[in-house]
Amino acid sequence: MKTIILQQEAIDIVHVIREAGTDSDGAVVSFIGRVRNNSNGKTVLHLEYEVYSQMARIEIQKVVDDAYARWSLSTCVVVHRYGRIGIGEASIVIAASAPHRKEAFQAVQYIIDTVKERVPIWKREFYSNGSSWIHGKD
Amino acid sequence: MKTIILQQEAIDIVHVIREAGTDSDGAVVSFIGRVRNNSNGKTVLHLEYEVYSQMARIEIQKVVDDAYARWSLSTCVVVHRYGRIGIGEASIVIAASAPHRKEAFQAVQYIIDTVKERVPIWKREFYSNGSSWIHGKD
Amino acid sequence: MKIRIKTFATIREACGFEEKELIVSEGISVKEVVQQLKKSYRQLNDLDGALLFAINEEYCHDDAALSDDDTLAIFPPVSGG
Amino acid sequence: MKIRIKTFATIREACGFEEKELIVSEGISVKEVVQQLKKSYRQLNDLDGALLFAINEEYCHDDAALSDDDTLAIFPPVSGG
Repeated sequence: MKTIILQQEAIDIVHVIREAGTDSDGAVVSFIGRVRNNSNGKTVLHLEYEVYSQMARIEIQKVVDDAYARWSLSTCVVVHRYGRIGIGEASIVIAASAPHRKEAFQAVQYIIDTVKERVPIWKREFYSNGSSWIHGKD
Repeated sequence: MKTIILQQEAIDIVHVIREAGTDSDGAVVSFIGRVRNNSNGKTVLHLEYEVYSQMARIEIQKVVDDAYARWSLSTCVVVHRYGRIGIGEASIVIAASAPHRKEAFQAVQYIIDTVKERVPIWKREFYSNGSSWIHGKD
Repeated sequence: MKIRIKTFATIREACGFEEKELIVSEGISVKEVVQQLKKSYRQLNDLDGALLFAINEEYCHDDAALSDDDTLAIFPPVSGG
Repeated sequence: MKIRIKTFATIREACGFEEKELIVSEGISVKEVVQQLKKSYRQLNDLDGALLFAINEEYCHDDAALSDDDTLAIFPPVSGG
């Protein structure tokens, strides 16, 4: 089961993690990407993510398909949020399940690394005295 | 913040994952170990974990302390359940947060690998026609 | 022929539009479209860092040729996750 | 001197007790305690696989010496997680 969601609303982390896992899975690994209160020494007030929705969905699907081709996953859920996101809130939640843990760990790491490399979403950090677009990997 | 819990009741996964993460953390990685419905080709009905409580608590604490010494973690929660556990239920939940994801991933993998190696807990699988103790790593 | 341009993030701000239709010559390349845009939207010249391109939601190189009714997206290196 | 023996999993089943007090000679080693136990609890001899030991909740080798009032735990390879 592959689930890919792009949404503006807060991510229901509990729901995402509950979605992952079948009775033959021994492992569910999840990654929550959170908005940090600092970046390169500056205090961050909030973030805004801009997204090229149609293409982002296609690219996330490709990343998940690649992960399925490389590891024997049973379920995988990727939810990426866009728009304004506050400190401590989740910008992305990934959960994958597999019979054995090694595969689930590798798959989730691969998915977050690859999402950050190629999914068309851009982050803008807001500070007390302005904002800046972040280009490329952090 | 380090939290270590051994309990007989079902693990409140949501609570564990919510406990992890501070405003300066960009990543929360979690691992849920679940009871599988099969093992070495046999259908498993449920498991029972026996635990040497006092020592298990000390050993999990050592594993978490080691992880803190190796990676810059902000929070880490490890909950291990014992007693009878049904298919699909969690036997262990680990969640760790860090400013950056690489550390959180490495720490959680290290913790589950090391818990399986040295924490005095023993698994017994129950089948329709008997049961067997599992010795050593799966 | 007619193509649609979509821009994002810093490119959107430099161009001042999110989406625009453009009449271009048959078989024009991505690179040529960008050169053409740089004349009208001077701030595009100031953007450091590589530009990325996608035709119809698929990444492409700047020597890719466009067809009628294509959508060309132009954007800076991504930073999601 | 007096020590306490704790057993777990297959070792507990082989011995038929979870916990027991034993009077032993001063400075006895873990290995010697096990040899002694194997005489009373024959099923211990049948257990394949390594035994693990802990004195006062700390892993130890089988040549470790016990002190008065120590707790010696004897168990098979662990399988938690």
